[in-house]
Amino acid sequence: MTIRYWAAAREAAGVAEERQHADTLADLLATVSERHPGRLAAVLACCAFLVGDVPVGPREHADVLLVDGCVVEVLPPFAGG
Amino acid sequence: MTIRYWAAAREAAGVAEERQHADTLADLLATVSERHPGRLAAVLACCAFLVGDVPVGPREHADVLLVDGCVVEVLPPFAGG
Amino acid sequence: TAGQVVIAAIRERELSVDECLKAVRGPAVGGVAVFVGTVRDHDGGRGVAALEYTAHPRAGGEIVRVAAGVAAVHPVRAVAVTHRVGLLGVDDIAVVVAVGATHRAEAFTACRRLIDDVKEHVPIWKRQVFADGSSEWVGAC
Amino acid sequence: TAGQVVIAAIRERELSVDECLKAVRGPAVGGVAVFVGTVRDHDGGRGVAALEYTAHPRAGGEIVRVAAGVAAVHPVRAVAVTHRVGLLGVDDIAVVVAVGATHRAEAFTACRRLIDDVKEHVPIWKRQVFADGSSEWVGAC
Repeated sequence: MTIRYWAAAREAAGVAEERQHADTLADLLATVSERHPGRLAAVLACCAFLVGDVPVGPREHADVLLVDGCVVEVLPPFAGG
Repeated sequence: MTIRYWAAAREAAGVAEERQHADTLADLLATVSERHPGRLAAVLACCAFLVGDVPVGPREHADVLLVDGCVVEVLPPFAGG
Repeated sequence: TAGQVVIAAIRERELSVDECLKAVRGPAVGGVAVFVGTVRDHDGGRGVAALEYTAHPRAGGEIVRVAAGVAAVHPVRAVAVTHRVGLLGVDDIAVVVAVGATHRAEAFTACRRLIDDVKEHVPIWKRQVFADGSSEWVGAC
Repeated sequence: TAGQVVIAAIRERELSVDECLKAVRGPAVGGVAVFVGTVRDHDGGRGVAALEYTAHPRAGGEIVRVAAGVAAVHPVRAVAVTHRVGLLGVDDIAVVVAVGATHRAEAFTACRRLIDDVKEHVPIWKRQVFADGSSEWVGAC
């Protein structure tokens, strides 16, 4: 599936998006954290996530199953206004 | 002294101002209330007063002594905005 | 540093929201709260055609005193308030209050306080002209 | 009747306070509360030169949803909110919120709620560019 980073997450990852297979959201985040050492892991810790344009909300990341071809979006805390 | 009416007090008195001798504010108000029967007494009951441009505030009207030539102003509750 | 009273005035002519907004904006200001009071076409179920505002000669001094009072006790940068007198039609602007501050919380709090204080302390009255031609002084008990 | 969302939009171009004010005024409106968020020249003691706002594609839908939510639960006549994206300089306007209601209390309460909800629920981020050329995403923990 595709993981798309926004704002501070994009800056920490160094890329706007990348393809990466994983069974659950937790696995995905662990994998990309290793691939992009540095701030990404810390930033991911305070991000919200969309899977297939649906907010993950309070669900445990390990329980969020990912299907091939879906898009995962990484949204840092909002800072509008 | 001169008594000057504003807004609803002016409407109730039927005049903008008038001359009337009185020793205290209480006497003055009683006298003009008689002279202008109708709503004036009721309106005066909820007005604030200035004597010589100084707010009477909470002082008892009977204790507010009036000197000749001073100006007493009758201010209904404010309604700006 | 206390907030600055940039404008505090009673006006015969039409009021401008933009004037008050420009007066309180600035590089150090992050948020401006504005209140615009306008003439409604109804009150207490009756149709209103116009409002006539009258001010006591002391009103000019009082509005400055009230604005300075708010600017002194609230952590804001600048305040501006203009109040209209004369005969106003429906939807005309009767009062504009604007407060600029670093953050929105202080701007809102001071803005609400200022319009409340103006209504409470500034000697202005309004005569309501109803659609049926009758009229009455508002709040005259 | 619930309040009407007259404007709820994310904008690339410069925002207009007058646009939002006009959108919520009306004969039945007695008070309009407006909030204008602008770019400050400092934050946390550091000089700020610019702010760059970025919005997620969902932001357009979210800002409408948030505005409708406020209009539905507050006794107001009309709401308008516009949020700017792109690179803004000091004193530029980043957000305008305006609420028209019969009385000022409801206008203020709904206006504060709307700006708070926009900041909390609309997926927008801002990168702060400091005077020394460095920059950082605000609130990125």
